[in-house]
Amino acid sequence: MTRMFRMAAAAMLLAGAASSALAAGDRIRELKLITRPQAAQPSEFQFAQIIAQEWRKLGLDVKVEVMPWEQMADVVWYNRDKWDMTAWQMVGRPERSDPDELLYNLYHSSTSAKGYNFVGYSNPDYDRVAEAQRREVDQEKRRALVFRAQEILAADQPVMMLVHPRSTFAFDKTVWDPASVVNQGGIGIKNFWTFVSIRPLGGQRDIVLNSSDNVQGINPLWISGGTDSWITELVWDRLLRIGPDGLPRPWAAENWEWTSPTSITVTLRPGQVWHDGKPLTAEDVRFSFEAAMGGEAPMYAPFVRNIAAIDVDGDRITFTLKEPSAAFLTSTLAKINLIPKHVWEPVLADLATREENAESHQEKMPIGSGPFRFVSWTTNEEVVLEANRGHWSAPAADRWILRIVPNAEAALGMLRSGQINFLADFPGDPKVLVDAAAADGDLEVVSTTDIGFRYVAFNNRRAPFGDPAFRRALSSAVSRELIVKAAFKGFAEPSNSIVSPALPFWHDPAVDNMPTGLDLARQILSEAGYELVGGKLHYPDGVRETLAE
Amino acid sequence: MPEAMDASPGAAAGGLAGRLWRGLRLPLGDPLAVFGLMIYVLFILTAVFADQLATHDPTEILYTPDYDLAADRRPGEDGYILGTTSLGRDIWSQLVYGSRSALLIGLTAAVMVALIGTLVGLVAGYFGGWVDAVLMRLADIAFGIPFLPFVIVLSAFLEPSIWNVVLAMALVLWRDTGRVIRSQVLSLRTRAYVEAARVCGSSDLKIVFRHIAPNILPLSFLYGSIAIGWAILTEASISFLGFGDPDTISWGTMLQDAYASQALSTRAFHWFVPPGLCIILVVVAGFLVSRGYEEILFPKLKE
Amino acid sequence: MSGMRQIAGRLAQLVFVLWAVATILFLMFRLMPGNPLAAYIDPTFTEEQQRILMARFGLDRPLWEQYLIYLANLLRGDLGDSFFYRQPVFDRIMELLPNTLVLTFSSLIIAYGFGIVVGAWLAWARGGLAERIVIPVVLTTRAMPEFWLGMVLLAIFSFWLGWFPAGGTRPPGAEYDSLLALYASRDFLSHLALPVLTLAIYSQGLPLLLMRSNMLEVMREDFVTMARIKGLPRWRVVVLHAARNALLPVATSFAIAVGYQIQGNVVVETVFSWPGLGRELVNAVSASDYPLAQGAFLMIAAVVVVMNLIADLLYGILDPRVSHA
Amino acid sequence: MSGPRAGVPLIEAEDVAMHFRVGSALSALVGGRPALVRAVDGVSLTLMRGESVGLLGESGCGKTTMGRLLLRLLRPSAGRIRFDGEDIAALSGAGLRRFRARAQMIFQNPFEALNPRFTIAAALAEPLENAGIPRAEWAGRIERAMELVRLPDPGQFLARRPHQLSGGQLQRVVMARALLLDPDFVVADEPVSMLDVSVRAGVLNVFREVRARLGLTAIYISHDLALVRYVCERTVVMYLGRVVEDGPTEAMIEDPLHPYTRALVAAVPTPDPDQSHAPLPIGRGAPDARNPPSGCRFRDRCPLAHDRCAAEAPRPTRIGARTVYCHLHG
Repeated sequence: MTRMFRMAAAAMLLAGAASSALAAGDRIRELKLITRPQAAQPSEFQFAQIIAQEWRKLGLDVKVEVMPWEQMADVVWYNRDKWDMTAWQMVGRPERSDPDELLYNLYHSSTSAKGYNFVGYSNPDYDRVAEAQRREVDQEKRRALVFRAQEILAADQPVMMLVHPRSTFAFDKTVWDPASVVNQGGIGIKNFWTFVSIRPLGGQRDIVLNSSDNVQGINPLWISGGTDSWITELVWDRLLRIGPDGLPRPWAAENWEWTSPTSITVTLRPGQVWHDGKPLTAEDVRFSFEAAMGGEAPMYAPFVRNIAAIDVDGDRITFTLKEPSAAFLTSTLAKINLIPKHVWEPVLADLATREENAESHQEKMPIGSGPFRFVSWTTNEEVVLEANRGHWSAPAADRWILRIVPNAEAALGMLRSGQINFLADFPGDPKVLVDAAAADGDLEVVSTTDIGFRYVAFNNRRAPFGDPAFRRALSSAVSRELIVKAAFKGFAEPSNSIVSPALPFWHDPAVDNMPTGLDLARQILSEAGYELVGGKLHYPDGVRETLAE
Repeated sequence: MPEAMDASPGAAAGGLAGRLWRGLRLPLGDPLAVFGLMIYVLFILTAVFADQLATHDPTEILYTPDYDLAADRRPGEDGYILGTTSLGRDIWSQLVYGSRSALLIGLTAAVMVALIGTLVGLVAGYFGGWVDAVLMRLADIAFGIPFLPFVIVLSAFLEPSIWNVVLAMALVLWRDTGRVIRSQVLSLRTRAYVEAARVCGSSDLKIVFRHIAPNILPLSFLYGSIAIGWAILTEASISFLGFGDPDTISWGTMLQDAYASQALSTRAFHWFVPPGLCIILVVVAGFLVSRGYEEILFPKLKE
Repeated sequence: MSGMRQIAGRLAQLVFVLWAVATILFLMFRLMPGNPLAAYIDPTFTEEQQRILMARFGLDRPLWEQYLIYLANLLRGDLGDSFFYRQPVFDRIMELLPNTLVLTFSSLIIAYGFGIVVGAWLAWARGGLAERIVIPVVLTTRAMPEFWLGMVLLAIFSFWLGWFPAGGTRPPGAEYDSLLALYASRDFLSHLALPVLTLAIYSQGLPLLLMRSNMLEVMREDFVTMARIKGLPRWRVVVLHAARNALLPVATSFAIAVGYQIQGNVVVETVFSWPGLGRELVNAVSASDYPLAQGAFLMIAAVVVVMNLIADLLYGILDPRVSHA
Repeated sequence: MSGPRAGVPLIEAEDVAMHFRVGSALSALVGGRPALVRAVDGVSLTLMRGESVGLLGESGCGKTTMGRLLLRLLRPSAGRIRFDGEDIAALSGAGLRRFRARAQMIFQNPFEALNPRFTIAAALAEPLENAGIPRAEWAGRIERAMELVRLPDPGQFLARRPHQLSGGQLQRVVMARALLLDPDFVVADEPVSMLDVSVRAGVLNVFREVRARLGLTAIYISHDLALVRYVCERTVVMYLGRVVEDGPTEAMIEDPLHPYTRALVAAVPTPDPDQSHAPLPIGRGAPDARNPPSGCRFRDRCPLAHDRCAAEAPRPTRIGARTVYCHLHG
């Protein structure tokens, strides 16, 4: 008797607890935020901790999961429905000076299944705008579309934009004339233009710079590590180059001309020669683009996919496109390395018969036509280039020597003791660098807002992130000021747009200065129906947790 | 008679703790070893009372109400005993909590190395035959595995965790203990009293644990006390190389943090030196204690 | 005859151990969570491209088949192609191995030279103040994390005093006709100085303590007493008789120390930007370049195993009692 | 005491061999053939209940190995040993425990036969505990055994550890321990060789007395014919792993049949206490168990060896109560 009574009472108690939860919808499950380790990415690790700390104040359970890059990439890229949130980074590359790559690839729904839209954002309005801007060849009209895209994103918050970091570099101003150093918008002073124009003040005429990453390969048909691209840029010329202003400018091609929305003709600059003395011809140019189209250089294939035909007429080369493309100059003509046909033709013919492709072909003596020529490469230690005096834009320095220095402390020490004179890669704390420069007196530090940016991606495919209000609330909960100060030591710009303020023509100032604060976040949540029960955040009325584990 | 009977092996249950204590055979006769033991006691107390000693949560990011990070504070500044890190965490609290992971890693690694090595040595030495052959071939393999690279590889494909170091030590470093103990057991096994125990009906298990094991315990402790230092140093190296556990505060991760934040350039000695000193102290303590055991085992070294 | 058989037996054991290590490595890397090609495959690759790559590295075959291919390749000295560099792993390792060996051997030679002399002196000055000071200092050097010591030396001698370069093996842009020419150059020695000093400080404790205790033991033996009774001066007894006899076990420990040192080099090579095998292993592991990580690991293991073998054989030669056991 | 031959056999060893492998299994893999040491090589031996047999021979002849085989401290490489009709190789579990209680050993070196870490009480309790004797009986049994070996006032020893006792006392403790479980069979392996000459007689007397009183079947291993003569009515002489002669002790001493026995008898000291053992009147070539000579193993030291000795191993020849393995008598 009594036992039965007790059981009934317990059942009633349970029912009561369940019913009170029903009124507010299920409690939101523990959300996991992925970040890379502190050792590899101190800023990222730090902002992930801060953000989790703040979100917990909203009544959410947030777990920070640390994993190395390979594992993170595996989860985020290949298991697109298996994660909640991840810290992420887009790095600044010269070709990202055109907003198309980011606007289209990152958020167009067509790239959601396999491409760059790994967050699974899908908005038909946005798709239309993103498509229109890439076809619009009129700059002003395109700009309006790009602004519109940024406004849609600001409202939808598919990701929580955090900052555009400031890249910080330094050089020895007793060795190099500061006036000859070029600061490229969104990239910083470590760029092609600086290396070509930097002028020695005294007897030291070698640019000695550092990188913390090993050189993977020196290969014009392989997009390998970031450091490698510094070398390829200098050794191999391109038809156009992205100028310090972020816009394409003539280089190996003297000029270009759109003859129709799908046809562009360039004229080759006369008198160019390869490092082995042979002349550079229009045939070489055609060969270079065809090599990228031919399948032996898969990483370059996406950049030439739009080319329907290449025609050569003397030193004029005409590209016929499959469809109009506003970004063709930036992402194709300024991207493809020009390679000598007499060197690569037999190599590619041989590779066509084998499993390997051009990426595993390391030339003993790479031949390009760029302002620097290759001298030597000592494994894990250094790469030496020397000035190509015969180049029409010959550099002022004698040699360009890249030293591999795996850590920030040693790099800074070497800069201060004169063992290197150009700090091209500084993974450490920029504030330390600024202080050191102030104490030293010989060093000049230059920091530039980056095209690249850092953010926290929400998996839009999964509840509760399918709800834009929820995303907006989470995004507004955290002060970007705090992120800038606490994770980046002030060396970053708060950001609410994937188009960097370093690209003033494309950046939409209307989306800047998003209001933030925990109260605002709570208000957005409660307006959208989310409720706090016993200090824990619950879904709006009637919404069930679908992914509870 | 009854009091004499108490000393019989079957009647020892009540004095288990005492027997263990006697089994430890702490090298209390050697002043340096006693100094080492005192260091251990100090760190153990720190680890036990870490909650009371620490002034902050060691992983908490400290910032002021107007979102300024409380970073790079010098010792004493704003009440931070040893200052704060570049990421705004309290160094003193990290140091205190670091003793927990150090001792956790050190002691578990020591137990694993001593336990596995001792068991392997006992079994291989006592039973001989194919068991011995298999175990000793395993030891050969373990001797062929470069330890630090092994930990690195292990950390790479397991999640970063301080336990990787312990696991790697358990998988590899039992070899030294195992071999030495085996050879010791080989010589003990031929002692007449072992045979005598067999004649009077003692099982192998009983012989191993009652007659042989007690004689090799100091040897196990010797290797165990060396393993403590190894484990802590290895954890520090692994953290330094970036394969450490980012969620755990250890002296190794502190050094890595300081190094990555360029404490040397900023002359933040209050950050860089204390964890290094703690590591040195604990490891030296292990050496001193192991020397004490050595002198018990090989008294000829002593004059 | 029995000596030859013993050597043959030890060689068989060496092969067995290397096979076992290679197998363990194979299993570890194949059972690793995550896509083994994550570092290799650009996320923009199509599934078809990924499939082709998997096939190219043989990753689409059953595990046992991969294993057999792997073993067959190993026997031919083919360690595969690095994912990261797209070059044969073997070539790369062979470029880096000499640097690691130079670092290891030069630091150990210095450590042993110093350790033996000071160890002998300590035995001679036994019980004195020197002993009470030196021994704790020696223990402390063993207890220091190597990278910590390296960083301190780097800060003092390179950054502050500017006496030595901070990293690498050569000054920027310097060229040499051969590896030998590089190793013989003064530039190289100045680059070698700090990493060698770091490793030597760490390694001298072992020979020092070993020498001391051996000396103490030998000095108690009859012939030393005899020599002293014969009226030879004390230092001559120590040097000519005791030291010579105490040296043998120290010498055998050298081979083992090489094996230990080469695995510990990983950290110091990283601090001093030394282009060696250890740093390459760390890089390879960080980059998930498992053919390279596997190759570097195997090469280090091979050095360890060979050094263990040499130590064993040396021990057998120097102490004839062992060969009968 | 009835004539031992008339009784029931307690121990029957048939063609027992014990070969040790020297060298590792690994060297076998490489092709080197590991050396075989034939410590015992085809020994047959039967002990009647209550019989006391001396096992005589030089060191290295296999007598100790034989003793350990009989106690199943070693497993023979070939042949069979039966104890009270049961094959001891097949024993396990409870059967083995029963056997352990019935067959005991007295060790050569009393200083090593007791675990130095154990008190005497603990050492004595071990067999009782193993045999599952109720704890209440322990004290009584220990007291009785101590009395048997003439260690009066056991209380004064029990709390001590081995190093606090003299050699004579220790050997009595060892003996007491062997007797605790009322065994049927005891192997005594040179029990007095490590003791001072002054206490030897006492220990030996205790052994003789106890054996007689309990009717123990015993094997007394020794290289000293004089001691064997004092303790055993029958003697088995071993040489390089084989039996060379087996028979009543007195008869053997009076008329040794085998040249080796003859040499041993000749070496027995005269009653003159000043004269120690005479050297064996045979060559000193130390026998090597790894490479025993063909045919008769003794032939390379035998003054009477002839061609046949090298060609074939001698078969046992029975001469009265005695058996001899020699071509001279074949």
